[in-house]
Amino acid sequence: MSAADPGAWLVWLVMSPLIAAILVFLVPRIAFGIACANALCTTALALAVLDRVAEGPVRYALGGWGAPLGIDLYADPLTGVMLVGASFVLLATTFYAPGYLAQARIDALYWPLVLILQAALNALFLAADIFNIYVTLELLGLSAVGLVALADRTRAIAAALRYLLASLVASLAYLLGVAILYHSHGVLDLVALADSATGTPATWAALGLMTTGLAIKGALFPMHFWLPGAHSYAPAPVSALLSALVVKAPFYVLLRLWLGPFFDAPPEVGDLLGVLGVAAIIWGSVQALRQDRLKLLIAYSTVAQIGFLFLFFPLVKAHTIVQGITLLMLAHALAKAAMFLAAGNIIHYLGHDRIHDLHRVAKELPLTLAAFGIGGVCIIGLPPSGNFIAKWLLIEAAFDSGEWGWAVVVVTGSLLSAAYVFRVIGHAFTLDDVPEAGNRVARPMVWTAFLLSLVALTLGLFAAPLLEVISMPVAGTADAMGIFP
Amino acid sequence: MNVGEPDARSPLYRVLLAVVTVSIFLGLTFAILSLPPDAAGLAERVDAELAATGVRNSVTATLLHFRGYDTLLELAVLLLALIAIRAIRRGEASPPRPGGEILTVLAGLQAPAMILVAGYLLWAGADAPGGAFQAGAVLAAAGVLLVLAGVQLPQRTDGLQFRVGLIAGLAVFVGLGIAGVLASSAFLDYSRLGVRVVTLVLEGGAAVSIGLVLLEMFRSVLGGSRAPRKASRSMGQLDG
Amino acid sequence: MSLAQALPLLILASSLLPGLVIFVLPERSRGARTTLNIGGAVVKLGLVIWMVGQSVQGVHYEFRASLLPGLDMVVRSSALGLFFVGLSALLWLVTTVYAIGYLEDSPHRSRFFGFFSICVTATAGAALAGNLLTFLAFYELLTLATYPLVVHRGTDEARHAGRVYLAYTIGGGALVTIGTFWLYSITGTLEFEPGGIVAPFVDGRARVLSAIFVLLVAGIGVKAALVPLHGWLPTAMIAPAPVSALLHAVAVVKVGAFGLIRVIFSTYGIEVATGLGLAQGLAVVAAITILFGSLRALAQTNLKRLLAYSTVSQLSYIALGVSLGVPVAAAGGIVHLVHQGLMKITLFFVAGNLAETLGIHEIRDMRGVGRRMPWTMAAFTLCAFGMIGTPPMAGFVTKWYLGVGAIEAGASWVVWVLVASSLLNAAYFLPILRIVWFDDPRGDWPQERNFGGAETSLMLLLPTLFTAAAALAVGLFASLPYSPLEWARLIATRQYAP
Amino acid sequence: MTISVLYALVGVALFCISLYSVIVGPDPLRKVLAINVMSSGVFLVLVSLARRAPGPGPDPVPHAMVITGIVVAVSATALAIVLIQRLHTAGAPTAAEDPGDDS
Repeated sequence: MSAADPGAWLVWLVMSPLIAAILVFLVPRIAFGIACANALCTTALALAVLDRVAEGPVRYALGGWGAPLGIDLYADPLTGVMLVGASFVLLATTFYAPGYLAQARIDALYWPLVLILQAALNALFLAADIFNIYVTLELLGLSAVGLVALADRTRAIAAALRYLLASLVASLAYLLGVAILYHSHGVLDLVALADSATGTPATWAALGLMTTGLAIKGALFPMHFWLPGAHSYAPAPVSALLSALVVKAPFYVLLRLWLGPFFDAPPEVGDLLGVLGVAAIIWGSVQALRQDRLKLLIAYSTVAQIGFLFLFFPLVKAHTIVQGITLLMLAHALAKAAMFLAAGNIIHYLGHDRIHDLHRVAKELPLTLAAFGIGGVCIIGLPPSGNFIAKWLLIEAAFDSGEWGWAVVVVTGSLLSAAYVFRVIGHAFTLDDVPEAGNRVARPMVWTAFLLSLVALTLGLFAAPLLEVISMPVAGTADAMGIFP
Repeated sequence: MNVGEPDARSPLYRVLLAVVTVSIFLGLTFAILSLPPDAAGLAERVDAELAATGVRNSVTATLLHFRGYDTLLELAVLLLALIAIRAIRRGEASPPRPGGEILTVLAGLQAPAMILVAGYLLWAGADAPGGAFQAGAVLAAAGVLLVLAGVQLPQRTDGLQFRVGLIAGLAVFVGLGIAGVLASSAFLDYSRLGVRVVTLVLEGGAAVSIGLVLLEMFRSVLGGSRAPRKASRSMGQLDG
Repeated sequence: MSLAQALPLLILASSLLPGLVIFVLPERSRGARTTLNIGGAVVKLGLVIWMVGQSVQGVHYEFRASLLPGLDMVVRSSALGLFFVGLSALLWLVTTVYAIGYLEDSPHRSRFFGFFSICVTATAGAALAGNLLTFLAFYELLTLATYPLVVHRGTDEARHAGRVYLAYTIGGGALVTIGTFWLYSITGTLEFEPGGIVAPFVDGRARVLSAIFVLLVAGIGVKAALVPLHGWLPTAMIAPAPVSALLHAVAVVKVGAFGLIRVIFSTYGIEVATGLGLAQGLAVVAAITILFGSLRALAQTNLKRLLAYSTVSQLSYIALGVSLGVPVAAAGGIVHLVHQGLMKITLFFVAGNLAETLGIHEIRDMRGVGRRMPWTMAAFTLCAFGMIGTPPMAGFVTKWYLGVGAIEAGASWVVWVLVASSLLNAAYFLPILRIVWFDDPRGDWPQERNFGGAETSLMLLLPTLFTAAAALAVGLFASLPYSPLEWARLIATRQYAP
Repeated sequence: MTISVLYALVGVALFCISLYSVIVGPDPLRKVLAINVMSSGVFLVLVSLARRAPGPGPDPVPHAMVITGIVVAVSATALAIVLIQRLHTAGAPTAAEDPGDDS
């Protein structure tokens, strides 16, 4: 296949990190070089795909069999945006990691693990077959657990185990749903399912099982219990990857299912998910306010932000909702990654992340604090951040569907996030500038965090063209996202 | 360490949970009973395309050809799990357990036979039930037997050859996939590579990897794996 | 990009870029920092003057960037916007000079001036904003950029003040945001138009539109310190004097007052606002605020707190003027943007001089200070009389126009409010003037610093005298062409043009 | 109700029972075992219902899925057990260990 064939790009998006992982596993010495090459290559590919899918979705039949017998790779604007976001965050962490790993004495097996994680992410975003999605989910979950456990400390190990068990139960619920769907419709391909899915008991059972499973993996309140530990005790670059990308993946699958086979799901289910989302926003924010460790605060903020994503389900039929949610996923990924990387710098410098002892940070690590602050401003959703546009679209959707209670929720949630973000920044502005210096923070670590936060902040200015791409034929119908080729 | 959030001991909680699970059961039962009595699924399509795969066993055909991509990813899962385990263990090694004289001898006699069986399963897999996974499992079993019997296996589990063995299955899949691309037009499309050969190579690579990885996992759990500490340190320096 | 598009951006950049550069400057490189500060301010003032000159000849400057389908970020030149941006550009230059003198050798100067410049950028942006969304964006940016200035001292007290400030302003921002969303969902546009944009949608939606109006005014009213949303202003007094000047005269409260004008004139349109009885409501709130602020000021013993409450009171003249619904009063309100700015900034400069030179914070310590610092206190006296509203000071002009307008509008009660507040102003300013000029100086000041011959550092004195003179001038020459008053009258009458 | 459906129901029963014990089970090892039983239940549902296909053999696709699923399950179990072992060797988190440090 020629490089011009967009289908080939899809394949390479999965294979490039996988091959890189194999090489790194065989010859550890070249790890960093390989990782950089892969990161740059996948970023280019992702951008190319995003550009291409603007003209319409791309399908690629692996092995030439074609769905429903074979497995297809599928990319539409939603996929494109996710791929681009993932590759950006991974690019940043790739340059960030070496300094951090060296200092925290973290095993170099980080590299193969993180490369497989990327392969799993891309494979999941490109998957169009519900069983294939199951395999990618497992690949993703196990690599994430391995990365968490790299922080070789008992708390981290415990968090990793808890994460693993939760994610296994979730996968099995999902798999049982797949089994029931397959045995009632005889196909695994999302499109074919969306065509043939009807309101049979089997479909609704599958809906329940798969949604629950994915909600556990996506840490929807009250199934978020595994997240704070896993995301806060992991090494900083891993925390960034988990909060920015990994936790979005199951939600992405939910999006696919609810825009496809489950599009006609009873609205009560959607409302229930929305209510849980609201609970997540409030609970997560309140917990974030009560933490005294920076990384735990950021982790709980992720719990809250996931709540915003789940406002998708009650508004699923609204006009601008898909654009809003997609943009929100991207914007949150960038901002949250920046915040975790900044937190990593602070820990690296101070040796701890107790919020009350953040003196000197404003003076000694201005760029890092700026990165955290800008990331926080994005999370709050102030203009011109991408989150602002995204929340604007959410509220618009709420007004369109006449249920503007959800709009109030969005604004309230933003206020709460402002509270915990500035709680941290306030502590960074303190008088006592103790002369004692902390560990020097390597330049790449500072700049990756800072630049990432700038990208997140200015995302809103580029939102218009992005939204042009995301907006698909008839919004509000099952092929709103162009699930149908 | 408790997956459930509230106190799992409180009887009320247990009762509630029991009610929930029972209702889940009832709901799923209803769903399953409502399934159509006979559903073809993809069986006919598989039979129709079977000839094109050069494999007579439809399960093997599905695994290696129709849904080969799944199999590829799942080999990645195996490898990944092993890498993660190594990263976690950082190689606390426990001494090889002393095995009884007779046990050692018998195991030494039995292992070759098992390896032979594995080979047969591999070959037969194309036409009859069997194939890479069964073969790999038997291989691993042979290894496990030897380990338990205290037979000294090569301990350098981080050597290059050994690692090549671990990744063989995945590498073969990816390699042949790309070869398929170059030869004809689609990733994982073997139609122009001589399907029979391809099938064997894939099965062989997969079997070796699966056997080795499973064995490695077992030894890790035993705490028997040596040297990863050294390995991880030698790796640890590279980006220091 | 043509000049017509570039100029508004240049005006923003002229303060933003220096600010960003200053952030990364090391503390000791004072020369570079000062050059950047002054340079940026001068360039901005120049650009603004030029833009004004061109606009008078009918040139229109606008930059537009699409943010969402059907929703743009717009910065453009409009009469009202230029009026405000001109004021802020001028006062920024003065305040910068003053701040350089004031913060001579305090820590974190780079950080301070960095955020200082961003504040002014946000103010200019809000002034030039072409639609409600853009205004909202800069409004929020202003909040964020001011926070580090409020907590600049880093003491617990300062951090507490910062928390209060954020609680009020972010909350207000949220209200404005909801209002904006809601309005957009009805009108489908947020552009600022002379006659307003909601007129076509009034029938049947009166109640909803009133609710939105309340949201917007309540949100913006936080920064405009309308009672009961004024709580943050006295607390924020903890900040250094230049910041107080910035908060009270140049940036924050001014953006609030300006926002109220925008909502009434450019979004709702005065007809609609009066038709729905909203303007009258605002007028009442403003009147209450005027009296309340003055009453609280009476009770203060700390100079800066007294000035803070006097700001609360004075600001509402603006809201009052624009909500009375007749051009004369509107002109009075709009021109008070300038008058209050000049007078109040002078008063805060004076407070700063006293603190820096003699360590005076409390009013009782000011006994006889007039002999120690005659020039400074002369400036203080001028502006105090201005606040009271004695001719020919600027404050008199405002109150005169407001009074005339009130009678035109048939709201004679307003006149009584004006009289009462003038009496109150006199009641809290005159005693100060008495002890300043006629009491014997106490022997020693808390911490006296000596500046050779001069009564204080010239960097502190000259800005004070300049603004005081300006406050006198705009009063004296109010009726000359191109005076702020004429300009304001032009703007006001335009609002009522058919 | 055919025999295959009966098997499927048994699978569902296994799923639910082990779900219960995953949640209440105090000991992580027991949770891991429960999860394995759970997966067996799911696999049982997959293969037994495949029998409903008309024609000579069962539908091969679910069988392929099950084989894949088994391999995944094995890997996950091994990982879980190693984590548990490590937890045991390390003992409970000590107060000295700062969640903030080096993470």
